[in-house]
Amino acid sequence: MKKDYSIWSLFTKGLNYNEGWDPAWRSAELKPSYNVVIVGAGGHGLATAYYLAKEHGVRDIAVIEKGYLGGGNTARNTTIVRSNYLWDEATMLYEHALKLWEHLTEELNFNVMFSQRGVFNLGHTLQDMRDIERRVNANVLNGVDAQVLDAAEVKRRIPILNTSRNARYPVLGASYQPRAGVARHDAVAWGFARAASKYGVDIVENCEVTGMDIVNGRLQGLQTSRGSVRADRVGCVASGHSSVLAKMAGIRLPIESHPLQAFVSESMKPVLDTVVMSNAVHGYASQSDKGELVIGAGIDHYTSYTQRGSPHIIEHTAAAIIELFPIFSRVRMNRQWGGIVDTTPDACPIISKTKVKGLYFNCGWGTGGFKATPGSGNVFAHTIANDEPHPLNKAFSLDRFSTGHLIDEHGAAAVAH
Amino acid sequence: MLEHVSRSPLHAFGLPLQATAINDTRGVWANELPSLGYVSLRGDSKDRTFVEKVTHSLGVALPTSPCTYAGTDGAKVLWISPDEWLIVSQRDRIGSLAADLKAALQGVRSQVADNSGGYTQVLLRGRNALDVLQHTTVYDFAALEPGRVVGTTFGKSSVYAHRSGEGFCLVMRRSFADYIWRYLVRAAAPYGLGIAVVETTGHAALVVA
Amino acid sequence: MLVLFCPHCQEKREEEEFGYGGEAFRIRPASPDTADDDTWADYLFMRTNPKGWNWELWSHATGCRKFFVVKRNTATNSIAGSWTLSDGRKVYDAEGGSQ
Amino acid sequence: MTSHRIRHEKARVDFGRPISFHFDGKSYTGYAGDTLASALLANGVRMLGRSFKYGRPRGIVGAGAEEPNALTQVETGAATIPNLKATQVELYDGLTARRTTGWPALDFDLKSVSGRFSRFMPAGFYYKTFQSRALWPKFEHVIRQAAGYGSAPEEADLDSYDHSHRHAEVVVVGGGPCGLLTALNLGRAGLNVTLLDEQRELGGWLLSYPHAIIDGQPGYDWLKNIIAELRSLPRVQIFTRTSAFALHDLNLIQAVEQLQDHLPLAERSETSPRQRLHRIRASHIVLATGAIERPLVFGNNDLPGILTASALTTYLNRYGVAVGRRVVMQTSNDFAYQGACDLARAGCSVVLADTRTRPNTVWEQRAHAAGVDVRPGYAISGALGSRAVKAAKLVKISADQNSISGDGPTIECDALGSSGGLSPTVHLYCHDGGRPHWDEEKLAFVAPAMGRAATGIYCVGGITGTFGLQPALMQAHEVSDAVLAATGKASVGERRSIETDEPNAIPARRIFRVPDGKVEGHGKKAFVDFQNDVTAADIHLAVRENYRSIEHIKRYTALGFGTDQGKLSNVNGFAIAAEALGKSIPDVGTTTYRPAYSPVTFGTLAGPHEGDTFEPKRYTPMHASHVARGAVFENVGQWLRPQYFLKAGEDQDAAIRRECIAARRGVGIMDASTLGKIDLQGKDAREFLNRVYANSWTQLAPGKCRYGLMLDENGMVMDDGVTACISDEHFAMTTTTGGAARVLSWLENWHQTEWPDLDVYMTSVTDHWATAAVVGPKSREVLAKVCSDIDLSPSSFKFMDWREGTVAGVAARVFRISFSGELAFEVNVDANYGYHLWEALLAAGAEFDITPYGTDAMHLLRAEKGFIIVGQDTDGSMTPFDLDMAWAVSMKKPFSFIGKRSFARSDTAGPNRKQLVGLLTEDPSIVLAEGAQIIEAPEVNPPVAMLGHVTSSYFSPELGRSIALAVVRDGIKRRSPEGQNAGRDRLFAYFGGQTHRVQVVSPVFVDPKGERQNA
Repeated sequence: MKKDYSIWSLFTKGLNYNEGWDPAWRSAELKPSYNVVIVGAGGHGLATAYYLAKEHGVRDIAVIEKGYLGGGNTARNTTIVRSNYLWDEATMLYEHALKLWEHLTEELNFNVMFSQRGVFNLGHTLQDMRDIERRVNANVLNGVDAQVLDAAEVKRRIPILNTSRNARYPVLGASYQPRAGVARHDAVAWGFARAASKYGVDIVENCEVTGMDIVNGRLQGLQTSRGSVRADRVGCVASGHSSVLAKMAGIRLPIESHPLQAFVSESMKPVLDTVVMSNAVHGYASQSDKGELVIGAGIDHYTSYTQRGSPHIIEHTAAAIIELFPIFSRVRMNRQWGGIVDTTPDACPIISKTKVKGLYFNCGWGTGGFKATPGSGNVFAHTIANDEPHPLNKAFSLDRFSTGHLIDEHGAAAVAH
Repeated sequence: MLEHVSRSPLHAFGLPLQATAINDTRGVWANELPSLGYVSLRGDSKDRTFVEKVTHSLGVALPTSPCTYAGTDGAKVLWISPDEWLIVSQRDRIGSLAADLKAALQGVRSQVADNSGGYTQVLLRGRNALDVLQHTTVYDFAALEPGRVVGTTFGKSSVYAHRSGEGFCLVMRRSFADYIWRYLVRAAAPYGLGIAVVETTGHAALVVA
Repeated sequence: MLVLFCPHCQEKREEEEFGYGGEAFRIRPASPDTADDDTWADYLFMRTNPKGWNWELWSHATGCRKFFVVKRNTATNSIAGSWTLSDGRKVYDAEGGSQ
Repeated sequence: MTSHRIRHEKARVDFGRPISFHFDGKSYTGYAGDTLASALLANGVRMLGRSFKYGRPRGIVGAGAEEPNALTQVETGAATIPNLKATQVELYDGLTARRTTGWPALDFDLKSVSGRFSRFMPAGFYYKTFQSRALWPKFEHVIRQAAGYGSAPEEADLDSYDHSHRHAEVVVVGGGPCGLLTALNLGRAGLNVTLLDEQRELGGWLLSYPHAIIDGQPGYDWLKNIIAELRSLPRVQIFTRTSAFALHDLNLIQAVEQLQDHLPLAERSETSPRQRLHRIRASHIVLATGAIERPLVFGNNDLPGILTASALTTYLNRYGVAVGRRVVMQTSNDFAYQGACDLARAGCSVVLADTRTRPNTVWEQRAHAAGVDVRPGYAISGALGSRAVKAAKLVKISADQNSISGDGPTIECDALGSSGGLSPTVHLYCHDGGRPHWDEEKLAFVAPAMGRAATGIYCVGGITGTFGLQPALMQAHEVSDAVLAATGKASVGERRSIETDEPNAIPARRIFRVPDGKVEGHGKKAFVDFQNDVTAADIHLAVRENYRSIEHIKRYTALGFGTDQGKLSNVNGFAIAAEALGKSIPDVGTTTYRPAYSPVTFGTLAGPHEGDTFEPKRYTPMHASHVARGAVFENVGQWLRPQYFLKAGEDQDAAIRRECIAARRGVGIMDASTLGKIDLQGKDAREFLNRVYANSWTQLAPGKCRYGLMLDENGMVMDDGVTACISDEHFAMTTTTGGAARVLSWLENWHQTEWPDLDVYMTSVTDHWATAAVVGPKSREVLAKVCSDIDLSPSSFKFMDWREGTVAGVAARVFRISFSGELAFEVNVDANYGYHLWEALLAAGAEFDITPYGTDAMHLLRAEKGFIIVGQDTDGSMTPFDLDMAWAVSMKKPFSFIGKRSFARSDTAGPNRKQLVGLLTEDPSIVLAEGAQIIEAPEVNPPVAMLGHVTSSYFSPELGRSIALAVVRDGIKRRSPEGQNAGRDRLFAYFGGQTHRVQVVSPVFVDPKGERQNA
């Protein structure tokens, strides 16, 4: 792929009043048929199309999107990337993603601003610390960088953290993953869109799926707001709306769609140079390159597709952040928003074939989808191209809910953000 | 029974020693009403036998309208749900009250459980009592009418609350009392908090005002 | 931020008093021991998760501790009503919800 | 120092009350009623910072919440507040503030160097470069240092915050003329009305335009009268300095009230909160939030001294400040005229370029009369100056299209104001899903007057695009009547027509970007969003690069992302994008409006939920005893439990050892009050237990206890505990400490939704009972000293029996159960006597050296016996069979108990499951970490297959060696027979970078036959 973006191109285009820039991606009209149609132009969907084209040689691909590309959870998350999960299956999947993240900027020729500033998962109770020890040991044995830090070491590394023993839930220690970090969420979607487009993928925005044509248990095509389209294979990666799509295929998924809220502070001088997550007090925070504290809240307990939640959740999160960082009490929230997250019973995603031939689902990422973006797209592309799961997503099939082989990241990994 | 060794849930705050007569110098007056007994009663308000037997045993018509309470000088019966009530009485009466109820309800689908160790209540008086409540709970206390009792959240805990004279009574679980009291003290700070003498109002808490 | 009418307390109360209990009227198979794995999984894990009107279970957690049902639109958060479990069941069945 | 102060009687500042304040280390004087911005402008301070990306000099642009530039750091130390807009900071004596940008100095900002290379830094340039993996962290560091405005405090906040929950029939947001009139109409009719206004003073725009005449009254008099009447109405509550910042589902408003920030530091109350968050649930909401004037976009429009026309006017009329004496203004509409007239009358020279070739003749006459030099058909194509505006370049523009039709003069000036029309403040209207619509005549996104009346939301005045005072006030009457009709109230007072002296408005010119005769991007930078340095050219570039959705444009350029949330910039940005896209503005649409309307401190959001009241701390009745005996506490759920009791000279290990030895050899005592306790009564209580527990309860006789495992429907252990049969129809259940509330709700859920016909009721009695566990060989002797009415003899009171009696003079239930494997009695009394019981048992046990012990010793003692702790040895993925507890499952019960069916699934029934075992390290001194992973071989070459993990691990004083519990794949097959330590399977435990050889053994390390507990 030609590297169009560089210091040199900025210089030469700049001399010409920046008039020479090409479109980052091609806007396409929906053709009557495709080899593969991906429903959902978020990070995962665009990555899927990109890897289908790049690694599996699929040439006739469309990504259709009911709104604008990258406008769902890609645009709404708090951008944390890490792979220090508890169970082998999850760890391997997220580590696969993390390895892709580490070269994504160069691969896409688009700076996704992946910043490996490390992630701390705080432990506040003895059980938290047992879980941290368990998870870190598992991570190391799985080849994932992870450390257990005691409270004094955590304090040394994050001086503004409240590690007082008098806190309601004192910090007893943390797990730390140095290679973890954050990325620029919008750039991930744009970067994949641009790269996929270069491979000839059609990206069709404002194109909503309204129905599925299924004959004898085989998917034939889709009905959309821009007309019908035939497709040999359809991969659904529609984050909050997976159940809505599944219903069109007569499928029920083990998914509930909940609001997940987040907020940012006003932009400030650098004060927090890493990512801090705390499950016990329910808050997590990092500071963006622009200087805003980016803060995630817990999910609202009821289901909703409204992309907004209830204010007491935000209020509780603000309280949690002050408990962790007392100096932020006078800092101000600038903007809050909500996304829709698909939650599954075992807090693990579904990347799976379905009972409808030619129809695949990639969903159920709960609060943790962003970090998986390249890995998710990569294994989903494999699954669609080969009609067989990649070894890394074999365990994430739908039939685990019948066999009982749940992966259960709730159990001890706790924070699934 | 052994009142001198009994310790109420707010014992640690030493409130009796701080108590003074209510006057105009403070916006809010509060204190714990200790020495009360509590019985959790469950049964079906649509079951006439149950209602009659309870009414007869207590000498108080069992309140079956949602969010109401009823009582005599000896006992107050708070509606909690269509099949649950909290009976408040003098501590020394509660054993016999529970036993009488239990006996009266033999064979009737019901539950009688002494919960005297499980609850306490706080009386809130003064011109800013309502303001303080508005700082603590989502319920519309301004609209709470006399004779009504509500279960609602209190900070990250919960209370059963009702008006008592010009003030309010908050019934709370023992293990949350410390938190709730601290929360009240904090909320009342801007108005000035006085610790009220409640030797007499302790009995008044049982009066249906 | 929802406000729900508790059919037991007969008052509208703030969301913070309530706990969400998921989709209402999920039917436990009458004889679980003879249900096949997929049937059991469907009961245990699968959800309709509609975008639109949803019959859902709530409990009045800090109030009367009773479970009741609410018909709420998950696309708008507007609420059609609240019922006791038995009353709600009748309305739900009348709407053909159980099919 | 040249004074820009113009003293006039209409000014809302008190010239009799000078105030001294400090900015950037210099002292200045202002007056009571000033904002920091007005006082700085009065003192001739123009430049307040440098821009985010290019380091360009920036000054004050607005006069309120819309201000994008003047972000200041107010006060220092613990009291400091970052990023306050100078336009919203009320001046008080001694106020200290500083700018937040400009490094190393305001005069020389390094970024201004980068500004020279700005053509090479177009929108999104960082996506296109810094792609080296090795160098990116360094680039990122530089980017981060350059970004950001104010600084977070370095100390914890000393102020407090609170919440107030209110319910209102009507909330009126906005205390301008429309809001006031609506509140009055509704208040007069007897409605409960809450009026919120973000400013210090009610009046809104009237405070900036005091010359308005309403019904023959001067505006201020009208204001005074209406406020006085409002204040007299008993059901009307007025909150000023209270910003409604969010509107949530079902008419919930969040508003923040400023209680202290306007006071000198020394006058602030320590007992009152700094800010209060009001959460107001309203039946009806009237949004009278007005509109904000947007500037026009032109070259160098960001120079200090360039403000919105309305801000110039506000500073003059409200604060008595002339930003400049030689003023050039440009407008596309009528709104700028009043300000131009006022400035001219105040002695400024004023040139007003009206982009319309035919201005409103009435206004034109008034302007001429006031001495304003009106230039119809002219526009300002660019400003000149380096650190402040020095001149404006006028051009003639075509009547029919936004292009230059001729040259114009360059006019020297020291202030420049522009008006591109009004943008209604529709933010709140949109927070809960409302969408504004584009009104091509008003050139604005407006909300409908009847808002969403069906749900009780109404809009009035500027927010609806009704910009004239007279029509807006008439609309206030209409909306008032609609609200009254909806509430069934009759209106009071007549709705007569309101007269003002405003000329009838004529249409504005449709212009957003003033042309400079050049292709976009080739001329001087024309800023759309000042805070994020977004230019018109950036928007064009984004569109060229196919960022065509308005959300893409916004995100690519950062348009509207600042702390002003695009109040000045969004509509201009949308319009410029529309032009670049060749679409209409409504086709481009708006971005989504999100709370907060203006920023809110985290402290306010958290309110009382901090410190002692962050979350409940639950204490047992014996807590004071524990504190007195040196307990170190552990959080268990919300409870605080003693973890161990430190004696002088001891460390944690020594304390635990002492406590364990006491329990095993003598007598220990533990506070078990936190266990969940549920009382169950009813004919079907037994059947209910059969359904919710895995084991059978059919045979349990009164006086007996039984341990039970509670499963979820997935077949996994979720809780456990002992349940006692009080009588045939009465049971006392215990649950784990952390699981109590969840279990009660779980049971109620099953009872209410699935089995309402079962005759059983359950009630939490967790708090009613205080529980002291007297544990150890001497426990019987201790108990006997304080209990005379229970026959404690082994033959009469057996293991797993319970008795009712009197202990220490208090009625008690005594359970002979054991979580330690020792002879033990759990004594339960009314919690009011818990302290007494505890002290009495300690006194009675003194001769046996009775030893209080904490959760650490408890955990150790039970682990020696292989007793599980749910949540520590289980993690939601363990069945009873995995725990080798088949004895606690009755597969023959007629009802398919909760979780049973799931056992039959292939994976749950299959081989290779992880099972609970004991582990012994080869080296007995090594205590494995809890959380160590179990592997097959000592080599660690990732990825290494893991067989399980250590769940519990201790050094056992009883055995003089370490022990551990673990879950291990196929563990039961691997382990040695009970009591034998020579394991048949050797594995390795990995933690902390090391592996240790272990043997898999039975989890029961002590007294495998259970002789002690049965003693």
